[in-house]
Amino acid sequence: MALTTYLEAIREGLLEEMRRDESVFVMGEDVGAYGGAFKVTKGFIEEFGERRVIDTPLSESAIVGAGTGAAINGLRPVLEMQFADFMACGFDQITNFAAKCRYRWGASVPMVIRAPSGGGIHGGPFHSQNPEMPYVHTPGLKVVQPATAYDAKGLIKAAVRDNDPVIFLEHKNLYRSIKEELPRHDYVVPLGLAAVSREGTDLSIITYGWMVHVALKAAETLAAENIDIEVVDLRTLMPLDRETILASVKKTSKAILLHEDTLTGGLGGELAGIISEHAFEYLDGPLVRIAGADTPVPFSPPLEEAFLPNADKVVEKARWLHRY
Amino acid sequence: MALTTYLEAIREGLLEEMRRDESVFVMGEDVGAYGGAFKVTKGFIEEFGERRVIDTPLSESAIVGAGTGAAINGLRPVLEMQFADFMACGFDQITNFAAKCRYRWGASVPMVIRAPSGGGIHGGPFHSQNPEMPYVHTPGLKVVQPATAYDAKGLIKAAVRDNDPVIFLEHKNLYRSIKEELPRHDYVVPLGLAAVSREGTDLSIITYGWMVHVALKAAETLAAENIDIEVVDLRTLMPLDRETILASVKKTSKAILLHEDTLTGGLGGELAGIISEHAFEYLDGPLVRIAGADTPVPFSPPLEEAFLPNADKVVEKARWLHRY
Amino acid sequence: MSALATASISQEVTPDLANKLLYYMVMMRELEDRIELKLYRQGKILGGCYTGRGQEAIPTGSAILSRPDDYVCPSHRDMAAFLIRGMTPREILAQYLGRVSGPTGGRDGNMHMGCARRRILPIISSIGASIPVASGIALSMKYRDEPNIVFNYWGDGATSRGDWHEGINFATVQKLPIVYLCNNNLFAYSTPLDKQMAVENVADRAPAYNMPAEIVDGNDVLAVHAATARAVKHARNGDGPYLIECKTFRIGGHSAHDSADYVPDGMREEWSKKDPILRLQKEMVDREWASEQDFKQLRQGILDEISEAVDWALEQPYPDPATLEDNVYEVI
Amino acid sequence: MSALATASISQEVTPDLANKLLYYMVMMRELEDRIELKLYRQGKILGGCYTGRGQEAIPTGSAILSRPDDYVCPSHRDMAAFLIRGMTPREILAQYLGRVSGPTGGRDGNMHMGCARRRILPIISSIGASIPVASGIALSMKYRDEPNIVFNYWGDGATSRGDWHEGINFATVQKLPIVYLCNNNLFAYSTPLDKQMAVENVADRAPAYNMPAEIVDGNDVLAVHAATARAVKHARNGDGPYLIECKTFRIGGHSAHDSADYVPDGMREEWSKKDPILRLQKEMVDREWASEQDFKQLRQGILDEISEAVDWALEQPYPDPATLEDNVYEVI
Ligand SMILES: Cc1ncc(C[n+]2csc(CCOP(=O)(O)OP(=O)(O)O)c2C)c(N)n1
Ligand SMILES: Cc1ncc(C[n+]2csc(CCOP(=O)(O)OP(=O)(O)O)c2C)c(N)n1
Ligand SMILES: [Mg+2]
Ligand SMILES: [Mg+2]
Repeated sequence: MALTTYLEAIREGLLEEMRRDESVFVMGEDVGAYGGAFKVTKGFIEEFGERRVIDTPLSESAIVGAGTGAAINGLRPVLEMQFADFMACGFDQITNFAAKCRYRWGASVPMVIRAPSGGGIHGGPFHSQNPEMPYVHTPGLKVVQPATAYDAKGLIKAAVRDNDPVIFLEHKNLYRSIKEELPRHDYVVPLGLAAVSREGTDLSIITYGWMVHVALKAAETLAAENIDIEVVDLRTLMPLDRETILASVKKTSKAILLHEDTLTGGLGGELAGIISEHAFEYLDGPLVRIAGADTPVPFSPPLEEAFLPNADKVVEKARWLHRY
Repeated sequence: MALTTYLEAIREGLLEEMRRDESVFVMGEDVGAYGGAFKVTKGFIEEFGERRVIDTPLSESAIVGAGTGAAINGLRPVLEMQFADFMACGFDQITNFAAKCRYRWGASVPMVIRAPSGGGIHGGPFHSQNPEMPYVHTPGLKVVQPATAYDAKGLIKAAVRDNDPVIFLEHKNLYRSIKEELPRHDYVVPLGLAAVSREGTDLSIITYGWMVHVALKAAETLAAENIDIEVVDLRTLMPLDRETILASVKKTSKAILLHEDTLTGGLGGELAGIISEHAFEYLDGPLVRIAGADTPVPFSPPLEEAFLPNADKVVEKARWLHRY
Repeated sequence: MSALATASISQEVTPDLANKLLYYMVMMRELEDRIELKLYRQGKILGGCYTGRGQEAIPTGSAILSRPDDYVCPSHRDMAAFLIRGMTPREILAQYLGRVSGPTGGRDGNMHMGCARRRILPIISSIGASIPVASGIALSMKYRDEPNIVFNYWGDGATSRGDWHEGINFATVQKLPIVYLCNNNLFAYSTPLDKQMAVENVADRAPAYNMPAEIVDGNDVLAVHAATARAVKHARNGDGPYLIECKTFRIGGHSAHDSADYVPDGMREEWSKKDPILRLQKEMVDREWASEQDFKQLRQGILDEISEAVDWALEQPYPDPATLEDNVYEVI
Repeated sequence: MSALATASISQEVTPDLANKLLYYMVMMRELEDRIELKLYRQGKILGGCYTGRGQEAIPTGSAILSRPDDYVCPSHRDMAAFLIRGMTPREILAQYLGRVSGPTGGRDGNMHMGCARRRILPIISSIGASIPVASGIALSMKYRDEPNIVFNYWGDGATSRGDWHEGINFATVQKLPIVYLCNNNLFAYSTPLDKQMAVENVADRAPAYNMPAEIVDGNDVLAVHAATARAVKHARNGDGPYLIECKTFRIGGHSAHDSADYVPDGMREEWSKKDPILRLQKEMVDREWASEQDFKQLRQGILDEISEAVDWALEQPYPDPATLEDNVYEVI
C-alpha cells in the first residue's frame, strides 16, 4: 500500500472534510490555482471552484477577521497563513476577537487557522518560528501540532469539526520528510489527547512536533546504554493532556521538557508548572528544559544548528538526568 | 513633603528624561492636548510642542513601526498604547521587526512602548488584559512592570535610557491608588533586577505589578499566624533576575508563583521551569501557581473578582503549602 | 414596536416611517441620558460609558432598513441599531449594570454587546476590527447565495486602522454585500480629523477601492435614510459595498469621564443647533404630521418605558461567580 | 564606481548617467543570475531565493538619486538599490551563502539584508511592514530638520496590508519626506492584480491620502529616473510623500522554486521583449553613446567582478556557533 507524507495527510484530511461538509471552505494567499505555498491545497480549486477555495489579497488580518465573520455566520473556514510567522499580522483578530466570541456572546467560531511553522529548513528569522505560545496562552483558542502523518490527518479532521477556533501548526520540516501507511477509513484524532510515542520506565521526554522525532532518535541511542526513555507526544498544546503527562512523570520520576520554540516563556515552563505542582512527590530529579535558544532563528547552517535542539543535546542531558 | 502617585511618578520620570535628552519624544493616540487617556503626558505638549509630543492617527502598527524607524535613525521614542490590549494591533512590528533589529543587523532600537495594563477597574475583556507573555517570549525585547511609585519612576527612566526595545507595562489599578515620597535627585532603577519587597523565611511569593500588593497583604495576615512570607517583586519580567529568585527559594524552600495574567502559559510556568531545574534540591513542597483564571477578563464585578487572584486566595494556598 | 417589520419599507417618507424614526432616536437619546447622566453618575454603572448623543440619526435612519436576516455590525455610537434589531432597553440596561440578563450575561460591559439571534455583531473594542469581520459575514451570505446584506458602522478614527483598509479591500475585491456607515464626528477621542487623515472626507477614500460613496448630513435622519436605501439596493443587487459618510458631531465627550475641553470654542453650541431629533420634529410639524404635544407624549412614554426597564434591570441578579469558567470553549 | 557621488545629479540624461544606470542594471541581472541559476541550483545557496529579473530599472533609476544621508528601504526585488548604496557583490554573495562576512553575518539570508552605515533598511519579511518604518525614519529626519529623504520600495501585493495603509496615512498626515516606489509587477506570488485590488492602478489609491502620484513604465529606466527626480524634489522640499507606480513584470517565478505556471500564456514572452537593459542599450546606441562592443565589455567586466566575488565569498568562514547568543541585546 502507498505511503502518505505528512503534507499529503493534511491535504487528504482537508479534502475529505470539504467533500463531507459543504460549509467547509479554504481561504488564504495563493491557495487557489497555485495550491498554496507548500501545495497543501493543490487541486482543490479544480474540485471545489472559486467559491470554496478563495485566493485572498495579501492581508492576514482580513483573512482571520473574515474567517471569523464567516464562522460566526455558519460556515467552517480553514484559513491558510503562508508562514506561521505572519500570523503575527492577524494577532489582534485572533486573540482579541475570535478567541473571545463564545465567552462574550455565546457564538461558535468553528474555524481552523493552518500555519506552516518551525525551522530546520534554513528559513531564517522570518520563516522558521514556532509561534504557538501566545495562542496557547489565549483562553478560547485551541492549539494543535501533529508529529506524524497519521495524526496530521486525524487532527486536521478533528480541528475542522471542532466548534472552537483551532490554531493548526504544521511543521514544515516534516511535510515531506516523513510518511506512513494510513487507514482507508474515515478517522479523527481527538483534540486534547497526547500520545505515548514510546514507552519507557527511566525518564520521560515530553515534547511535540518535529522534536518527537528528535526525542525518539535520542531514545534509541540511550536504549543501547540501557536507559529506557518514554516519549510523550503532546499533539494538542491547548488544552494540554494533563493526565497523560502526569501519568508518565509519575511512572518515570524524571522528565525532560523538550521543544524547538525558544526557551524563555516556552511550553516547557508551562509543563514544569503542571508537573512541579501536581507530581512533586514523584520527582527524583530536576525538570530539565531543552529548547531553542533565546534568539531569533538564525539563517546560516552552523548557527541554526546551534539554535535547534537535537538528539545529541537530548542524549547528553538525559544521561545526566538519569545519573542524578 | 509631597507624596507622588504611581502615575505621577511615570510622568515625572518621562518629563525629566525629555528635558535631559533632546532625542526623547512621545508619540501615540491623544497624548498631546489631551495628555493621554490616563493623563500621563498631561502638559507635555505645552512644554515640548508638537515636534516632541506627537498625536498620531488611530494606528497602533504605524505607531510602533514609525517608532522603530525613528529609533533606528537615532531618536528615542516613547510610544503610548492607549490600552495594553491594543498592543495586539502592532504585534507584528514589535515581535517580527523591532525585536530582531540588533540581532539581524546590529541596529539599536532604543524605544519604549508604554502600555496601561491589568484589571480590577471593571474594564472587561478588552481593557483589562495582562499581555506580557508574548513579549517576554520574544528574544530581543525587554519587559518591565513596576509595582511602586519609586520603581515606576526609576524604571521608566532606565527604560528610556536603554538601547533595546522595552515594553513598559503600567498597572492601571495602581495609577492613582498608591503614592509615596520620592527622592529629589535623579535616580534610575536598573532593568533586570528584582526586589525583595518583604523578607521572610517560610515561603516565597514571587510576583509583580499589582499582585505585589496582594502578596504583601496576604503576608500580613499570615504573619499573624506566624507564617513568615518573603515577597519578591520581579520588576523586570525579561530578563528575569534568576539570582534573586533562586536565592529566595533556596532560603525558604517553598514558593508561590503569583500573577494576575491568566494561568496557562503565564509567567508562573517560566518561574516554575527555572526553579524546578535550578533549585530542585532545595524544594520542600510543590511549586504553587496562583493566577488569573483561564478566561477572558469578565466585566461584571462578581465575575471579575472570581477571575482575579486576591489576598484571601493567596493566604489559603500559602497555609496549605506551609503545612506541607 | 417592531422595526424589522418595516424592512421592506418604501423609500418615500410616510408619517408612519417618520414616527418610527423619531421613536428610535428619542429612545436612544433618553436611554443614553439615563445611563450616562443618571446611572453612571450615581455610581451604579462601572467602567467605560459611551453615548451617541447628537448622532442618533445615523443608526436610526440606516438600521431601520435592515431585514431580519441581514447582519448589523454597529459601533459604540449606534445604540439605535441595537434597539431597532430588537434588543430591549431592559437587556441593554442589564448589560450596562453587569447583570446576567444582559446580552453578554455580564461577561462584557457597556456598548460591547451583541446578539447572535438578532444578527447583531457585538462591538469589538479594537477599533476597526469589525470591518474584516463584516466582510466575512457578507462572504457567508454570498457563499450561500442569500439575498442578505451587512450594515457595518464605524467612525472617522477607525479609518486609520490597517484592519479598515484590509477589510474594505477584501470586500471590494470580493464584491460583498455591505453597506458601510461612517459616522464622521470630526474627532476620534480627542484627535481632530486633520491629525487623522490628510483628506477632507472619508468618502475621498472610496475611489481607492472602486467603491461608490456619498456624503450626507448625518444629523438629517431622512437624508441618512434615503442614502441608505440607495446603498441597500446596490448591495442587495450584488454590486458590492457602498459607503455612506455621515457628517456629524459627538455632542458629549468621548466617554462619560471626558469633558472634551479640546473641542474648539463654540463648536458644540453650533452643532447642538443641528440636533437631529429637533430637526425631524420640525419636519414633522411642517408637514403637519405631528404636534409638540405628540412629541411630549412620545417622550413621556419612552421615559416610562426606560424607568420600568431600569427598575427591572436593577433587580436582575449578577452572574454567579461559579460560572466564571463556563463557555470559554464548547468542549474541552 | 561610486553611485552616491552622483547624488547631486542633474535630471538630464548624460552618457555618464546612462552608463551608470546600465552598469547597475547589468550588475543586478548578472549577480542575480549567478545566484539563482548557478549557486542556488548547485545547492550552495539554501532557503529562499528571490530575484528582480526584468525589474532592474526600478531600483536603478530611483536609488541613483539618493544622497548618502538619505535612507533607502528596498523590497526583495531591488538588488540594484543595495549595490548603488555601496553594498558590494562580495558582501551580497556572502549573505546568500550564510557567511560571517555578509551584512547580517549569517543571521539572516538572501535578500533579507540591510546596513545601518549605508542607511539601507534591511528587508522586513512581513510584506508591508517597511512602510510604517520608513515613516519613522522620515520622521526622525524632519525632527532634526535635516534635508534628507527616504526611498521606500514595495510591490503591488504589499498595498493590501494594513501596514501599508497605516504607514502611508501616517506619512501623509505628518507630511514626511518619502518617495514611494511601487513595483507593480501584476502578481503577488501567484495572485494576480484583480484578486489583490478592485482598482486598476496602485496610483488610484494616492488621492485617498492626498498624495501626488504618477504612473511610469517601470521597464524604462530613464522614465523611472525622471519621475524619481520629480518626486525627490517634492519630498526634499517638505511637500510630503510622493508615489511612483512602476508598471513592470516579474520575469522569473516568485522565487527560485516557483515555475510560475499561473502566468497566462504569452505574458512572459510579451514582457521579455520589454527588457529594461536591452531598452536602455538601444537608447544608448540610438544616441550614439555606446556600441554593442561596449556592452559586451561592460558585461564581461561585471562577470569577472562577480566571479571574483563568488570565489571570495565561498572562502569566507561561516559564523562561529559560539556567537549564537551574541547581540540579542546590547546589555542584559
Ligand atoms: C485599536 C484601538 N486603539 C485604541 C482604542 C481606544 N479608543 C476607543 S474609541 C477611540 C476613538 C475612536 O474614534 P472614531 O473611530 O472616530 O469613533 P468615535 O468614538 O468618534 O465615534 C479610541 C482611540 C481602541 N478601542 N482600539
Ligand atoms: C505579511 C506577509 N504575508 C505573506 C508573505 C509571503 N510572501 C512573500 S512575498 C509575497 C508576495 C509579495 O507580492 P508583492 O508585494 O506584489 O511583491 P513582489 O514579490 O511581486 O515583488 C508573499 C505573499 C510575507 N512575506 N509577509
Ligand atoms: Mg469619530
Ligand atoms: Mg508584485
